[in-house]
Amino acid sequence: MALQSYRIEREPYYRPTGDEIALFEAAHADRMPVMLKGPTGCGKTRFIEHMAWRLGRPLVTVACNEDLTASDLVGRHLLETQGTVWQDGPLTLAVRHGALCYLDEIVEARADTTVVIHPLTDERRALPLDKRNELVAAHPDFQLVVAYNPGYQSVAKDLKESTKQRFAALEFGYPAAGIEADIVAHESGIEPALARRVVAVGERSRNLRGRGLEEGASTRMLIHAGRLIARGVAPEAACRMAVVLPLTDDPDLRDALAAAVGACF
Amino acid sequence: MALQSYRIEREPYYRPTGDEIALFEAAHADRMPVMLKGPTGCGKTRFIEHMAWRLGRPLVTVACNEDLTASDLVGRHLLETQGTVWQDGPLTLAVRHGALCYLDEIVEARADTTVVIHPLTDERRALPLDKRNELVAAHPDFQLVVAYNPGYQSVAKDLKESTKQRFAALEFGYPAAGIEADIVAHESGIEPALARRVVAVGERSRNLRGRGLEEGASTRMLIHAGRLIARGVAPEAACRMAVVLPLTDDPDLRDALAAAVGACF
Amino acid sequence: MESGVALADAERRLKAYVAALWGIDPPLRPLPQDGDPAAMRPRFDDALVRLPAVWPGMDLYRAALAHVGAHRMFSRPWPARGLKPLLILVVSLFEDARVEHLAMRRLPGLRRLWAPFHRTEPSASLMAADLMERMARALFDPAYRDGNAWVDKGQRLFFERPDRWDDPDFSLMLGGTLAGDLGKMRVQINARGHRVEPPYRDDNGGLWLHDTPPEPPRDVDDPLDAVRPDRIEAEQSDRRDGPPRSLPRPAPFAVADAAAMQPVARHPEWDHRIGLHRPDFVRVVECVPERRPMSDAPDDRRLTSRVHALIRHAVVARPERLRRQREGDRLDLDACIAAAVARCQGHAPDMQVYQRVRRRGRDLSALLLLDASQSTNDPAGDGTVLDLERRSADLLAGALDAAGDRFALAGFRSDGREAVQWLPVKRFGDAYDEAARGRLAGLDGRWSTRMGAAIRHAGSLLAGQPTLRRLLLLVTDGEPSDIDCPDPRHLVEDARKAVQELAGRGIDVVCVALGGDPGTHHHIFGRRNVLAVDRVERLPGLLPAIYAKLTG
Amino acid sequence: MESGVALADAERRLKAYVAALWGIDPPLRPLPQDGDPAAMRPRFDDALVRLPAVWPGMDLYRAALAHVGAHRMFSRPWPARGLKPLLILVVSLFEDARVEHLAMRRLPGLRRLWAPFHRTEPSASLMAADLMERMARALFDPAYRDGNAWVDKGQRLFFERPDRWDDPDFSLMLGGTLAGDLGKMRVQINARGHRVEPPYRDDNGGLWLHDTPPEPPRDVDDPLDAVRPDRIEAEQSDRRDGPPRSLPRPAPFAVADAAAMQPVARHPEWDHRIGLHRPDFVRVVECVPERRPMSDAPDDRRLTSRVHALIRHAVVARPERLRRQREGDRLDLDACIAAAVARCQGHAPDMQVYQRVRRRGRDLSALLLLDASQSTNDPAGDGTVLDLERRSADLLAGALDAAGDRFALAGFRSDGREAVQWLPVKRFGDAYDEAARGRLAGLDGRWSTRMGAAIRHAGSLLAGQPTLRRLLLLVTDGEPSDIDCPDPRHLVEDARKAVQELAGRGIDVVCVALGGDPGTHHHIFGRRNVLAVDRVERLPGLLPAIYAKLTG
Repeated sequence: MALQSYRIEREPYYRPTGDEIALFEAAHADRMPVMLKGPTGCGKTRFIEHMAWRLGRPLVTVACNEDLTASDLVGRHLLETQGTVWQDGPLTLAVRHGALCYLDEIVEARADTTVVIHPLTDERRALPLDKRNELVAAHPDFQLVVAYNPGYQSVAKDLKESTKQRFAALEFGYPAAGIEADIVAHESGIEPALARRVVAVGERSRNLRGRGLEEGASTRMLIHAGRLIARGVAPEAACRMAVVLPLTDDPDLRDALAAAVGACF
Repeated sequence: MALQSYRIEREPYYRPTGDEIALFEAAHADRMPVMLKGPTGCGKTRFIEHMAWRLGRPLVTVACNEDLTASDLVGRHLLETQGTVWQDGPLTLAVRHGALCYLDEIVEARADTTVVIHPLTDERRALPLDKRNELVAAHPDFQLVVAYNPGYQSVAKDLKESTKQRFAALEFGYPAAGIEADIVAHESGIEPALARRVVAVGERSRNLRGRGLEEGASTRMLIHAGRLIARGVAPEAACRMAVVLPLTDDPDLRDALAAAVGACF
Repeated sequence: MESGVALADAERRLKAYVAALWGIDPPLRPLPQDGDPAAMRPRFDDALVRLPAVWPGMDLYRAALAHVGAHRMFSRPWPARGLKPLLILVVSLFEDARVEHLAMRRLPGLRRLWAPFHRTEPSASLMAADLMERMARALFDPAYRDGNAWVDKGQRLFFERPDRWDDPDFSLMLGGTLAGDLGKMRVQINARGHRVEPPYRDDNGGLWLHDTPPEPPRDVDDPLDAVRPDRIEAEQSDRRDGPPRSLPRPAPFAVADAAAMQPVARHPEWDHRIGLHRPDFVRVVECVPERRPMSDAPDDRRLTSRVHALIRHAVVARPERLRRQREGDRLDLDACIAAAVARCQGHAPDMQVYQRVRRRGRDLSALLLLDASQSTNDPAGDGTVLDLERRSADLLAGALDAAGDRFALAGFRSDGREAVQWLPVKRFGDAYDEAARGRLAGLDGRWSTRMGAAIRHAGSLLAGQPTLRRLLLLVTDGEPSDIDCPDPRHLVEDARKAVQELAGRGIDVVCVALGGDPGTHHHIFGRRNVLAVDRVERLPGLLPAIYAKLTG
Repeated sequence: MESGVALADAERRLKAYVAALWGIDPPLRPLPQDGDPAAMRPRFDDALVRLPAVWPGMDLYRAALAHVGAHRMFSRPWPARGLKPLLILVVSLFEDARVEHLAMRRLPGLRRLWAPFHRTEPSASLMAADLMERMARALFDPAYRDGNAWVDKGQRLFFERPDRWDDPDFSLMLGGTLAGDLGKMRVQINARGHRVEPPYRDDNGGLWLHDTPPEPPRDVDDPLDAVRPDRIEAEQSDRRDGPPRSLPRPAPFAVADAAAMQPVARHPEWDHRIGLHRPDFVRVVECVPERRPMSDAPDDRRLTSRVHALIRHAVVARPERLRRQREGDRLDLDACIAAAVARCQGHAPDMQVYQRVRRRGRDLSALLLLDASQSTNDPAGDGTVLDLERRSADLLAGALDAAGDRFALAGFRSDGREAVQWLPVKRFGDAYDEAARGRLAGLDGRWSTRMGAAIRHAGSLLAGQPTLRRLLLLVTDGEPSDIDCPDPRHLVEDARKAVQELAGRGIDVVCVALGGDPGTHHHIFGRRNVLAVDRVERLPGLLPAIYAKLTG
């Protein structure tokens, strides 16, 4: 089958923080387009992987960026020796064969690229391939999921109103400290008590969000720190490597953050 | 027939809010170009689908965006083994074979793209294919319909006068509360009394238009909320997922809107 | 040691909340902190809402704003003059309950917001403050059982008639009754120190109008000081007993022919302070003018014929270009090219290569609406302003009739919101005959100018006209005003809104202003739509020209 | 103290540190240097934190901020009224220990930060100051053994009940007990001159509420302005001019460089009451702002680079596809086909078969006009509204300059109709260089807001620009007003008229409103052209985004 390689075989670890699984299932039952909002690395991608596994659907993921054109999503004619050949883009693939299509960081895509998803998000549930004069009716299993980071200074990068309103939304934040410590402990293999300290480092960095940092440490970064600690790196050094240095090049902020890390252990 | 896949087989549900059906039929009888104006998600697309079904015409929809070139609308030469082959674009297809051609979000298209429609909107009713040296006379059934949202802030995003003046216009707003409740009840399957509550949520959000929100909730969002409720999600949670979260990332507005949602149930 | 929420921190959320609930945008200001914070109650007037600078929680702020918003939606302030403080307190109690129940009909979740503040329990106390707090709960919660006869009576009377909750007079009536009972019970009441309970409710200041501004307010900034309860006591010297008078409605309709009058419509009115329509607020009464002989002023024949020519010309002045004609006065370039192309390709060319210009009648309905209020009796030229209006209208109507334009002619005036008179002279379908001219002659000038209602009514008539363009031409010598509107801005904003509503329905509204403040007219009609006629005497000559220009 | 660290140098790091630790953002200000620097102790209240301007090291600053933050997290100020100075000192000692232990529960590493400052050792001294310093150490470090009965008792009582550390009353209770004991010991104490030890700890001022502020510091009114360098100058000029600066109208043009002022234009003003322009009614005086050093506030580099990217992106966002190029990044399919076809037909193919995308600048001139009236001195964020306007303008101007957009930058204010000041910062032709930035820094806020005149003057400058689109972006915190206009509506209507005049000349006017009445702004600029920024502090980030959105 066309999407075999997009199937998720093993359960991705996901620790729910609320009723997001039930809400997503309700939305999926109607194939309602869903938007996952939340800061970088707080678990949106893991969540959708988990849901795809749970619902038994293949998952087609597209990481959006500013160079992404409508053709990159939809498909294009390729010039081959024997003439032009049409090749479905990832979105078309998901539409035709019934996958969850996950557009990660959709605000990074140019606003005019995202309008190609509009016909998929209303009753039409169809994708017009203008360049081919084809109207692809969506497979009954197809569902569109986008993710986006409302971030600080969100006016600069925001979805168009006409796009936003087509989605139901689930909000993700950093998990509560206890849950996040569970996740860090589970994923990195360090002791829960130590994991709580690592999570405290994460909180310190998130306090700087909008105060010089665009983002605080993601759960993913904390897991990285945990793994370094599990390999025998000293906690402060591990946090410096996995959290402080990746987050900022600003010497003042680095100094402040390093000092705050010191307060955590 | 060429446009078989563009035919609408089943009646799309549409609840008229005034005499727009009669007006459109009158315009269609003259094949007069029509412009649908109105805020996001108020039912413009559904209306045109309904009209296409009602008039028994195929419907070719193009979601406009800034990358849309004239060729994307009109067609292009493709290289095949036996030489070049002309392929009609969606607009040409509609012109030749007599469909309604619906250009959604036309303000997003570049000005030089929109001018290709000019010859179709006056007495000529013809589409010049410069690259083919062909002048395609419009099929007697062809009608051009465009849609646009006058609510945009950008001074730059507006139709050119010379384009605007070629159309008759129908204005769409959010339907009156009673009608909107009917629509929500019909589309989501919840009880009319509950649908009225959901519509009250919509009204609350529309009160915030221009007071922090760019747009209030669209009817589509309210239908989403209704469907989640029909799937067993609690009304407040459903409205949060389908209305509050997609509308805004501003924490104050979110708090206010969530409290106002609470007042509706 | 305040552990609560500061207004300054919560202001943005609260403003958005009250906007979402009620669509209103009042500025929120802190109350002056000059006393026990626990005793402070919200205050509002039509300009702003004052709240304690710090309060125990968000829910209290929210409850207060939801309550104030309900007043702004459903209450109209009453004149307080001559009313006893006790009466004012009890009426306010019922009014609070009435507006809250109306609000909960629309937004049932408000019950969960307000209910936790109604915590008082049945007791044997006969202190007025306790009784009133318990009454507040009894009127909020139909399931509450107090046991005190006075409280029970109020609760029963209130919940017996939910159908009357829409009517503010219901609060006046019940309040009057219950205040009388309370008076007989000889309970002691400290009106000056009375504190409204529960705390989310405002101090009732916004519900009552006091004619005399209070003695020099210590806080110049604070317009609300004017109506704080301590005013009540100041007026206690003004002893007048008896039931509250129902509001300042002078005897309606001193009109001659009551039989010819019938209510034909209710229209909403725009309240700019709350940004909402008050539904069905105004009643339009149709009152066909008595026929009178047309004035004896000799017709100026030259003017008449000029006007007829003008209108005839205007009516047919719109050229329309027809393309691809078999014959015509000019070649149609596009068609020629197409034909040439066709010939080159060996096809038989389409020989419809001409264009011509056709002049056709306009697709227009016009309603000429004359101000027939008292002020039109002012002298102007040889007679009154109304005489000139009449003469102009007659000239114009004659010409329009002759030219076949679709039009109607009517007058309007008002005597309070329940008596907006619509005076039809000629309806759209009718001819402009002697009967119509007689009705025009019978127009007389009385009363006031509730312009918004007249514009809306005209709009409802024009909306039914099957033409592409629809025009309301309103001739007035003044500005909106009516006897029951002390705030001059209210009717101005209402009229402006009405004009916008018509514009939204594709109806053009143009005002021919014979006087009044140009700024006001510009505000109402939009600058481009006001034609100020500086010499009223010129109206007969100008009006047809104006019409021709507008429609040509 | 030259070997120390200067607060000014460390401020940004310290602010980030305290924010990271506690999520709080207090402004950091230097203590007035009026005594022995070694005796200075940090002070805080709920508005800001004051630290010595120079201190021995970063760790001392960090320890101080970690300690103050712990207070802000876990202390609630107590009323000091009626309490003896000794009691206050001892309770504060326990409170310091209590909040530090709570902080160390959450952030155990703080122990390593604070411990090195607790260096006192057991001794036989019975001086109160020594006893208290040893008590501080005993309460910090459970392993410390003092030997003095009073110190040991305090330590024992404190560490016996770690379960009570969450309760501020625990400090009150222990402090009461131990202060009583100390009183009985008849030790001499100089409560007024008492210096808290160790030095990282604040002077306890933030823990206690005094009905009358203890020393009436002049900064209480205006905590943020108090210590800025230009304060001195402002005060001097105040003194020179007599009345305090809160008065609306100091003598006109007390500005430094009177020579730089010259009348440059007269403009009409609209009188809505008569519906006419008053010709040449207003005089515009150009007054080049004195150059000042740009504020010392360190740039937020990340924001700067974001803004540059945003503008660059917006400026060039309109891609233009160039086809049939000799080289390029993509094949032009149509050209390829044409070439293939040509080759098949035996012709020499045209090898211009590439396409590339060129991003081109927009055909736009923008004038950014800043309100520089008195009200912009209101505090906002860390400084004043004007500071934020300045910072936003600087950010935007830097980005526009880098991106090559055509723009000008100016301020305006008025002092009656003969003195509408136009304060040019950068003209259209000029570069945005250090001189321009200096003029921007030199903008100060005075007088009133005659908006219409400023709009007209801006219009006259924009009208001469040779671009297709012309945009006036006006940033204001209020509404039109001027000293010679008692009728508020007059200037509103004038401004509205001025906007319409510009619109008529094809100039877009957009208002970024930092305050004032939204209704008024909508009336003046039209609803769609007002962007209300509800939190002034967000302006620096928003203004460039607004610009990009308007013009992108």
